[in-house]
Amino acid sequence: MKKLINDPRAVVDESVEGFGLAHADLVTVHPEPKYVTRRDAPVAGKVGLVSGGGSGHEPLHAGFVGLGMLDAAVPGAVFTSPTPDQIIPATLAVNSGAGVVHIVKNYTGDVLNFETAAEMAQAEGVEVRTVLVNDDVAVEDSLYTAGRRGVGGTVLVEKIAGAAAERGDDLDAVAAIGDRVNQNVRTMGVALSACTVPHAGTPSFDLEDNEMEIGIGIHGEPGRHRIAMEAADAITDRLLEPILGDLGVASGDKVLLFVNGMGGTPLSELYIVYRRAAQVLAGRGATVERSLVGDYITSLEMQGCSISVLRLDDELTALWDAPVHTAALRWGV
Amino acid sequence: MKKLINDPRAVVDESVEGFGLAHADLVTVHPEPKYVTRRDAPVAGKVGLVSGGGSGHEPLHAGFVGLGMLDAAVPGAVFTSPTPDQIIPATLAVNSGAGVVHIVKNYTGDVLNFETAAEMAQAEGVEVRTVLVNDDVAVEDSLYTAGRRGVGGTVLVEKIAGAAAERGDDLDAVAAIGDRVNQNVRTMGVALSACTVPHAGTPSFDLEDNEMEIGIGIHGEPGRHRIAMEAADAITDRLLEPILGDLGVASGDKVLLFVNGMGGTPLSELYIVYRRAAQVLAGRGATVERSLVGDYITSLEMQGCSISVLRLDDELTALWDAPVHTAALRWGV
Amino acid sequence: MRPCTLLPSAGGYDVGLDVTWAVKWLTLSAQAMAEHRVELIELDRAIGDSDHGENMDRGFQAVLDRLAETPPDTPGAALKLTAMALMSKVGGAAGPLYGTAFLRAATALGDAAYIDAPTLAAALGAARDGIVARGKAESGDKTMVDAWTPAVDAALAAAAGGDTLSVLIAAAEAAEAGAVATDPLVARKGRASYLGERSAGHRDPGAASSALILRAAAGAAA
Amino acid sequence: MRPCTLLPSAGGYDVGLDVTWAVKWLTLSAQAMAEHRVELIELDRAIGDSDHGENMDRGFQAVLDRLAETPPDTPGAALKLTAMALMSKVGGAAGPLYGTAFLRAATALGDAAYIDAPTLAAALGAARDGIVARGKAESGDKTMVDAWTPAVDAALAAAAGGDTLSVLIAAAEAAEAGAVATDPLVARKGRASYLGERSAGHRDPGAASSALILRAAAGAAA
Ligand SMILES: Nc1ncnc2c1ncn2[C@@H]1O[C@H](COP(=O)(O)OP(=O)(O)O)[C@@H](O)[C@H]1O
Ligand SMILES: Nc1ncnc2c1ncn2[C@@H]1O[C@H](COP(=O)(O)OP(=O)(O)O)[C@@H](O)[C@H]1O
Ligand SMILES: [Mg+2]
Ligand SMILES: [Mg+2]
Ligand SMILES: [Mg+2]
Ligand SMILES: [Mg+2]
Repeated sequence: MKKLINDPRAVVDESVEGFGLAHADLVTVHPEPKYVTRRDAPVAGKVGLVSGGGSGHEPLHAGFVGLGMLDAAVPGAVFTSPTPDQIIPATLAVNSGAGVVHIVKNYTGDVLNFETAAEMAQAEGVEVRTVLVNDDVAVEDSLYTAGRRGVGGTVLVEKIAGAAAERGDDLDAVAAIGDRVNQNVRTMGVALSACTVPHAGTPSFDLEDNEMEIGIGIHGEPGRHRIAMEAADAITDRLLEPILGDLGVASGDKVLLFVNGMGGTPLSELYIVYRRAAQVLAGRGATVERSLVGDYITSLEMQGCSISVLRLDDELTALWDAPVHTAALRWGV
Repeated sequence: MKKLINDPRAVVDESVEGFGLAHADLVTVHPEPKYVTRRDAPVAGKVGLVSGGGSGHEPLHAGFVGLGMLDAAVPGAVFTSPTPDQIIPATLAVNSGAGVVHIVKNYTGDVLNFETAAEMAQAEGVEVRTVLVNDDVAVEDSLYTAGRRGVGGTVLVEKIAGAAAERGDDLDAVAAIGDRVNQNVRTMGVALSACTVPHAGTPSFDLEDNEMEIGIGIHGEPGRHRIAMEAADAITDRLLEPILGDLGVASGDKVLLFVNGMGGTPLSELYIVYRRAAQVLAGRGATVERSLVGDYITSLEMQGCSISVLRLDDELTALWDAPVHTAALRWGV
Repeated sequence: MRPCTLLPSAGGYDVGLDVTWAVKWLTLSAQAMAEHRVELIELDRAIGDSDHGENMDRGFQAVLDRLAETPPDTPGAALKLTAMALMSKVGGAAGPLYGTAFLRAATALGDAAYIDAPTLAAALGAARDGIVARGKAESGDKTMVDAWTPAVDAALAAAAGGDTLSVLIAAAEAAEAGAVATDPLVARKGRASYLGERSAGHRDPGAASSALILRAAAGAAA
Repeated sequence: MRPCTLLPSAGGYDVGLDVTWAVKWLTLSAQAMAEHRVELIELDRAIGDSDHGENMDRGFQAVLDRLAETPPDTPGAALKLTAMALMSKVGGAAGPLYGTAFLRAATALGDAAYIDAPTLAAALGAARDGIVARGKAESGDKTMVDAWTPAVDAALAAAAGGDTLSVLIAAAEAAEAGAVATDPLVARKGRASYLGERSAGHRDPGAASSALILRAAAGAAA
């Protein structure tokens, strides 16, 4: 394991501290219990947005704290969901009285910890709604599993729900927009290599030189199928097929196409995947109205990518286009 | 070698095509000879800015084409500088009559190819100035080498000279600003792993599990020294020392601190490096006025980072803050 | 270690368990998590995300810290403190599940200074019920429930005619067997469920840590 | 292969080189680049950026394409076309250097249909001078100049008393020896110079490709 770190157990502390130093104009870092708030939180009259999860997915979530997106991010240990004693003060800190939406990726740990925190925040008088993100089509038999995971779609939910909150939507409306994004987005990922959790020191799984993991999540867990390496176009088709099928993308649909790097893949390769995905979508008669290409929800230094397709309507497009000013996503301001 | 690619020889073509599809609102891709221009080029009355170099450093340079930065980018083969027959039409395409500045990283290949192109463009009636970027303090005996390389500082030169061009500076003024940035920036890099050029198929150098290369460039070439791995803070100190010494950073100086990932390093690790670098600068009495953290000038999937320090003055700060709208850098618009 | 008061139990007179036992249990649990940290990480690496050993180790170190800061008076207080420490330091799925388990057990024990065998078995049952209430897993889903449910069954059976030590030994043995029995199962809850059939052939990390904790409980009483 | 016209040379009558030789030279060069592509990449991997073999192969394939599209009439035209193809397809340091070399050689040959030994040696000298003019490398800097300079010296010496074939053989042998002699050198120009002392112990890739090209020239005349 070779990493630019000091003590493996200090990784999250030091990284979040560095993040706070680099973006002091945008965020405040609260060290103990650890959470990150928008500098001007709570914003009067605005619904607060809180997300969080294990660390190791940077820039998610702290990189999305700021105007038009999250009010607070709660980083857990690497790949470990945060605890209620972090989530509760983060929730209280961003509540202006208009209530708080928790954006939770569907993993048992995240769900349980946010559930507890929501109950306790409610007990303190904060109205909380939860948007559960579960966009991962790689999980097939969701009846017999913990359900579909929250992956790439999370970034889109955070951006669009964040824009709804920023324009002044009330608590239920913000949560409803978040749910709508979640219902209209599907994601699937591939890993060409595993990643190494600092405290573990060994790769999260072993892959032969000619193998890849199809249907990975974002925690370095193995995927659903392990198959022989293929060319980028074939891999892209393999990821896109279940997405388009499950989402029921039809001719005339307008979509946002999001090609996300897992952390160790050159940007140039993401554009090769994007190219093919755009071609396939065009072949189905869908119009790619908006695009996002880059490392936004990662698994440490894992090589690989995920593709997300979000079906757009005019309101979602307008909310996507609305100004955002965070460390990792910025436009219109 | 595992990559999200199709034919190794089609990597640049397909990647740039995908880039063009994803950012059709910003750029036009000219396929043969290959170059990328700002969509609204040439901008009437504005000095044109052209940069280019080998591919494999994405988002550099095409990711920096757009308002307030480059007018054209000329991508060569992977790690191979582009040829005059690409640079010349790119130069002509962005010349509005106000002349064109070539921003050239100091490598023999880039220098020779841009030199030829500049001569021939001049012969076609375009006034060309060249800003040579050579910010790499890892190259020590520059009298006995091809001179210091252009590395991380290139991004800062392109942003700031781009802002000068956008505000209407004339040809000589834009070139002078570019030179001033170059004179005030120093960079040093480290690799924890090599990268693999697609057509080569084997890593660019071999590193043991406990080794790192100090003083690498951006082409997967070995660095100046190979030493045992260290903690992030020690590595940061090792990179920063020659930068601060060479630049002569003094108490009271205002600087921009740029921690750049080489492609395969998690963002969280870059913030660990940033944290230490910011502490060291504060210890010297320097003020970090502006920050940039992320993968901006990369070496494919190499693990590692570079640190750049730019000494700011009020004008450079204002130009840094000026609006920019490119695929990889965007603010104020 | 043994308290000076003897309590009645179904099988005659039993040496009851007190706060000293509880503290020793938690101390031995913390030792077990530290010792088996890498093993639990490895189990989680195979079918999860490589953090279970790290999380449990961090959590029980926090338990030790809090035990030192504010020494509890009763077994129930010790377990409540443990619940709070685990809830706020473990994170992931295991944090809330173990947190709830210890909280329910603490509630079952109330303020009692001494615990007899039936109370002990009932507290273990409450812990298991808490895990099921939070996590909704059934037996055979390849989770920590597959260690806890046989442990509780064995504890209840032992409590009918035995002392607290025999309850804890029965629970530990059953939990260990339950953990081993997760090996062939296909996971239906938690992170391992994403692997589908590929989760078979590996031991569930939470079941393994549960067995360690119950073995520590027996060790503390021995 | 041999033209029917005999030209005078210093040593008597020589079979001069014509456009057929030039085309064959370039064809053999292209073959050599394809065959030695991996070897040149490996040399460049050691002290550079792993692209020299790929660049030269791509460049000479482009030369073949252009030779097929617009067959040249004279040796000079063939070399000029080569210069243009290399300049626009090779990139990197080698592209402009080889481009200039072939352009200067073409200029030295002018419109001549046949080339005698002194003209040939002078053309090789012009190529070398072009490389030096563009790249500013001196002998011993561990660059392609270390293949070209001994080659030109040997060619000039051979031309004084020999035919074109002996000029080319002398040039090829000297270039090969020159390339080998770069092994111990510390690079002072080009990308390898960044390595400082660490560049010693490796052959310069550009010197190696130069030797291959000059060997192809001799092969085409044999
Ligand atoms: N729904 C559930 N019910 C009971 N136990 C569960 C459930 N989900 C997960 N677990 C237990 O949690 C363990 C994983 O814990 P841990 O690795 O710390 O959390 P995470 O999966 O969030 O990384 C599993 O091995 C399993 O025993
Ligand atoms: N200044 C120079 N003068 C002469 N030859 C040079 C010079 N710089 C580099 N070279 C030659 O170019 C070769 C490298 O070519 P290539 O790998 O294609 O380009 P790059 O270094 O740009 O990747 C070196 O091996 C050396 O022979
Ligand atoms: Mg976890
Ligand atoms: Mg090169
Ligand atoms: Mg886990
Ligand atoms: Mg090279």
